[in-house]
Amino acid sequence: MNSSNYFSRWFFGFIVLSLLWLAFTFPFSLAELYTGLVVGAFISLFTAKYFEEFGISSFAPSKILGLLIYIPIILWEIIKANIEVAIIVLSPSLPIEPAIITAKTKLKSDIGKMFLANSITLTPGTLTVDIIKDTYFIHCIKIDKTDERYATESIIGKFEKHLRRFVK
Amino acid sequence: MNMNYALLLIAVPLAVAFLQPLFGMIGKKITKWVTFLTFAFNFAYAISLLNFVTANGPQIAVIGNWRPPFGINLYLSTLSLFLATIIYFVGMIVSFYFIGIKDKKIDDKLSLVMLLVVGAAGAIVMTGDLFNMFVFIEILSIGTAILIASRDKGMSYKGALKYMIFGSIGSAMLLFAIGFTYGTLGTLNLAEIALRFHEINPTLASFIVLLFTGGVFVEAELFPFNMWVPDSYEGASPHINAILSGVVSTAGIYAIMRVFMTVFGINIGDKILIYGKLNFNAILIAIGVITTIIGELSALTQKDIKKILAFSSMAQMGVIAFAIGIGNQTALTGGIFHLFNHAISKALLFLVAAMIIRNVGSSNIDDMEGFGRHNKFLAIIFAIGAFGIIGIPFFNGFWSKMYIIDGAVMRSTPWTYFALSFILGAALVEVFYYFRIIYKMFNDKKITTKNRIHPFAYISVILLAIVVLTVGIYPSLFSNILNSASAGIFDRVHYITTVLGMGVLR
Amino acid sequence: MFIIGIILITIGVIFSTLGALGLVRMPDLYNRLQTSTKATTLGAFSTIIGVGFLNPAWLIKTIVIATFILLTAPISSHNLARASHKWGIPLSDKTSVDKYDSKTGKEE
Amino acid sequence: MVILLYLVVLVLAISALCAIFTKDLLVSVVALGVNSLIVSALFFLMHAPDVAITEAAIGAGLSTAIYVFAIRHTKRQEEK
Amino acid sequence: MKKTEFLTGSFIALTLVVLLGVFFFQALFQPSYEGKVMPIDNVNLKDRVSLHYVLKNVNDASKYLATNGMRYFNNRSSVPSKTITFGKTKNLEEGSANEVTSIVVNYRGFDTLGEVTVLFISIIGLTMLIGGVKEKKLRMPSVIVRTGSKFLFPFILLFGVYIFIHGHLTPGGGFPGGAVIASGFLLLLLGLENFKFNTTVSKVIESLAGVTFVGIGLVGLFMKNSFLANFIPTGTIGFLYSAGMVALIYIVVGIKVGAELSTGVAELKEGNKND
Amino acid sequence: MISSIFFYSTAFVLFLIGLFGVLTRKNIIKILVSLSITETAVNLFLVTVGYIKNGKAPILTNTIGSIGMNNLKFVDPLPQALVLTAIVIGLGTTALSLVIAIKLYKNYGTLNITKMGGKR
Amino acid sequence: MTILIWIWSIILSISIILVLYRCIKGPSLPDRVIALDMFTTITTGLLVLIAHFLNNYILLDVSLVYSLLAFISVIAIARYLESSKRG
Repeated sequence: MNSSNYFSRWFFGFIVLSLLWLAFTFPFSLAELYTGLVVGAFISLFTAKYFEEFGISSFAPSKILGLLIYIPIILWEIIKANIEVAIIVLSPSLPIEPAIITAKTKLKSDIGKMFLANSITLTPGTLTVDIIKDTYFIHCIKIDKTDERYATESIIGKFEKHLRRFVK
Repeated sequence: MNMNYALLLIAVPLAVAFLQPLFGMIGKKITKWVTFLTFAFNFAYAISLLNFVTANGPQIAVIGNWRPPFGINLYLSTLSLFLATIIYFVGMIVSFYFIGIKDKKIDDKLSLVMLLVVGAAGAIVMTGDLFNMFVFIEILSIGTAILIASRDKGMSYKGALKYMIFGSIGSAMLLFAIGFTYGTLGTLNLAEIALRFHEINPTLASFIVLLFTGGVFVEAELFPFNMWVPDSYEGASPHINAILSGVVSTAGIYAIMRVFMTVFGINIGDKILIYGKLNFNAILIAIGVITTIIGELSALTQKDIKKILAFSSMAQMGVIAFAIGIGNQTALTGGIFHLFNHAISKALLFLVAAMIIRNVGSSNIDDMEGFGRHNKFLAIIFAIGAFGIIGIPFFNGFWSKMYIIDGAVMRSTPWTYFALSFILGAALVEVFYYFRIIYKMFNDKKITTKNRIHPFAYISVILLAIVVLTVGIYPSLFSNILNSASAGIFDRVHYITTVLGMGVLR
Repeated sequence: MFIIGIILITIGVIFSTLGALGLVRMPDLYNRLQTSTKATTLGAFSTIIGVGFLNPAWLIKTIVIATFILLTAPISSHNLARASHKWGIPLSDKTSVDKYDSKTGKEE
Repeated sequence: MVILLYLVVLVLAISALCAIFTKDLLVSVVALGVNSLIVSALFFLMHAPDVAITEAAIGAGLSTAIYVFAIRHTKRQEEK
Repeated sequence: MKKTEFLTGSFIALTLVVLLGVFFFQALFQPSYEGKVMPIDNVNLKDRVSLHYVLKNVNDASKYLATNGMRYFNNRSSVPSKTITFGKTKNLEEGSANEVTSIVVNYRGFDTLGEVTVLFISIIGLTMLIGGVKEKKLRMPSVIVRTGSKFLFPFILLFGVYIFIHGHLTPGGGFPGGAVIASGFLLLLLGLENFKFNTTVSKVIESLAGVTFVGIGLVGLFMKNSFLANFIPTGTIGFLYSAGMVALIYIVVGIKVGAELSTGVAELKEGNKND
Repeated sequence: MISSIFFYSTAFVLFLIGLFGVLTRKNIIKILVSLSITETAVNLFLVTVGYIKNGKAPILTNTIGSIGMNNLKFVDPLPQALVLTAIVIGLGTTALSLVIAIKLYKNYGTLNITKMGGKR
Repeated sequence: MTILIWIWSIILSISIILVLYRCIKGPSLPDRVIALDMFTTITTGLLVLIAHFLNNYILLDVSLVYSLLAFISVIAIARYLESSKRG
């Protein structure tokens, strides 16, 4: 699990928390910067053990780029799926065919699984009920085939390949 | 003498209480000693302040350098410091007794809570700000609930829960009263409220008084809000009961006296009309009489010594409320004196009862039959305490009750005589049931005892008994303090000018 | 900026209401979770970002708020779905397959 | 805005009544959570952000959790 | 039999409640005599003592009161005051931009000390009484909840610290900040199956923070001759490093409240078999 | 904005609902919930005491700029300070009462206050 | 702008009414919890909107609290539910 040493994780936390502090106290001033650095270093000291999988290597440009690409993709998926669900809700006959199906992922790390599950949950129409090892149990509001391979491709596939750019 | 240093009376218990968990890690015994020493310091300091104040007149202490009515201030008059001295004295004795009893695991926390309860009671009698009083009343009531529950029996939790529920409703009503007061007058300082309370519309004013009643009657064990008394006293350990009746109800009665008489100005001179018909003095007298009658009659039917003492304590509160309701200076002097006597004698009675219960192994008075033969000393001390409460001549309760009767006769309306007859009748009932306990104790019967009693317990009880006897023989010991205390209650002008500065009334 | 903001807020408000409508109309708990919480999440998200567009100085903070919503909302709704399934809330009659049910026994 | 305000107060009253009259204690706690949340929003509307922030963190967050833990140690249904 | 008893009980309670409600509304809306009533919609800050808290001229007001006496109460607004500008006005008697904070911590700081004590005593009581209650284990959390709580915990902690450090500039302060920190620990308690909250450390932190609060007060007493008096320069209003001891006290309060509430929540969840 | 009569009425109604619950409910936790509602109502009342129509939140910011005797824009901050205290006190009370309720349940096996007879 | 405010508040009112309906009727406890969750999400958006109308930047802190903390109570109840028997 511990892919990076303590210092590296501490440094990651330090940078991220300091940046977040600057976002909290938006109109920039030097006093805020100093305070943010101190507070970030201090909190990161205690919480570094919770930054599994992260470290200095997380700041590699390819990973950040991956994250930046991923955000618009997930937003677009959310909007698309929301419109689909809106149509279902508004139609008087309520055309739903719910089912709980399984799908398999290739992601290894917990944090990757969490991001994937959250992405699935955020797109309406699909909802992660549980994860056992690498099997996702997904509740779908409208599904044609309950086949596992189909589900893996259609639901997980579209997020997974982008996610793998920045998490394992 | 710089009066701002009087804050140490409140700050030191708080600081020590915050440190108490650290002491608890070193050893449980240390926490008990620290508690005792803190009370001893407070007691000594309060006495020195009391001397100063009696000589030089009331003083104020300001907090944060903000002068009243803008900041919070302490009002150090003879009355407040006298009551604070009583409170710290009772706390000191009980914590000394507490050192003696066997160690339990929770003792470090218990001594912490005791420290905070007594400290908060001391703060209530000194503060000069309405909301600050509320905050400290909350500390007092939460701490008291913890103390009640600490015996870890079903009964004690029931008592604590009842107390919590009544306390919460009371504090909600108190907050409403604070809201109304602030909304109309725009201030929370007691002196400024006293100065301008007559400006409030009478309907609203009487409503504020009613709501305030709900808040403080819980602590003072007075009629509509005293349903918690029997359960809580029965559930709690007896030495905790000494704090309950000696400290908590003292603080509650002080709040009634100060806020009702000085601040709201409800006395014979200018009465507040409640919806145009009733006057509040009469209500207070009625409440006092009802509380006394209920207390004494229920005590008569009980077998459990803790419950008997609890109902008796409720009845004494009724007597004091009656004295406040009478409203002239003689009666009020008697009331304050009786508060003192009650605190000391009840603490004595509860501590002795604790020792007896520990010795006999039961709190039923039937099981105590023959205890006096076995341990004459304790039984005599119990008798001294009981005589003090009843008011046998040449014991302390006698003098205070004489003052109250004197005041009631001076008022001389048929309504007062009528009420007084009830109080006297109730006192007779009291004589009856106390003598029943004493008679049973000196009955001839073999008794087996279980536990040894620590010498510390004897020392604390003897100290209290000495105070009871001394005050009984020299009742004039405190007379100048008592007179200036009761005069301070009536002298609203002096109160206002002391707090707000001399030039205010120009 | 102003127009974008107003459009975003309108979208957000409408999606919130659609989510609420879904909450009322859907036959069983899981479908309600599906439509309601997530639609509302998008609603809140775009409302917040829309406000950020109306006052550009607020944009960074609104993005922070919206990000936190996106991070927290799915966790709670996932946990709720799992809990209800373990607790035994039935699925609606329309459900065709329930592969989770057989597995849960093995896990314990 | 005014409509919203009336509605908020309606929700407040209904959730309070629901908290008192339901048999299931957890439902009662949920209703209390809704109540806290809405009151917090009302504080916000009354220009009291400090109070709103405290009520949101304490009333709606911690309080609910404390109640849930307490119910977990006791019994969920109110007995007759 | 039972039912009628219940109905009568409810009826009596209802009557009582309705009566109290009538009193409320009569006291508020239908005053029958002359005199001040609760202001409805016409609240004027100039009638209230908080005028001086807002304008930060309490010292001037006390001087005015001492010289003019009763005239002050008739017209509070005659006290001299100056206009306070954000980011410009310097060295006021009290320097925090958030008026609520300035009242809570500075003008009425003693109340806050009492409030901290209330929380302290109730948590002490909680830890004392919870002894003998066994923990009821929660089921294994799913991967999502476990990872999610680990991931969010640092951010929640940072946000809590932000709230109490910025107590004098933005809404919030020590109490909500502490509650947010406690919520972070609550999340860990719920989300991680083997998370043990270290109550000993939190007790030490809590004690030291409490003593520091009283200690700040005592420093005021010895340096400025009054308990809880401000002994640090107040700076320019609206800046981070301003408001004197307000920020200091709020940091102490935040840490203390956070430690306390986390202890309380942890004890309530886990019970305490030993004591 | 809206008149403060509205808020006063809400607070009172909420208080009365809570009080009714305290008086009639038998279950301890239900009573505590009712007490929480009462506390909320009191807080609402206190905030309303300081509410001013068209006021502003009592925090000096860039957008408000400056404040003086002639442009008092704030609502009354003091009641809000009181409410902060009251909320925290309410939390402490609630936590302690709940622990007492748990212990009562352990001792008597029920949460109904009318069934808690006898000494244990 | 005023018209827009009216439209928005009417639409939001409808959604609040719908959620309230589910909160009252909700056959089982989780339904009500969903309603609680939804109330928090809607309120977060609403608070940001109100902060805009009051034109006060620092009020955003309150909705930040909502967005970070409100889900904890839902998780507490859900964790309770999944480790206890129904009934």
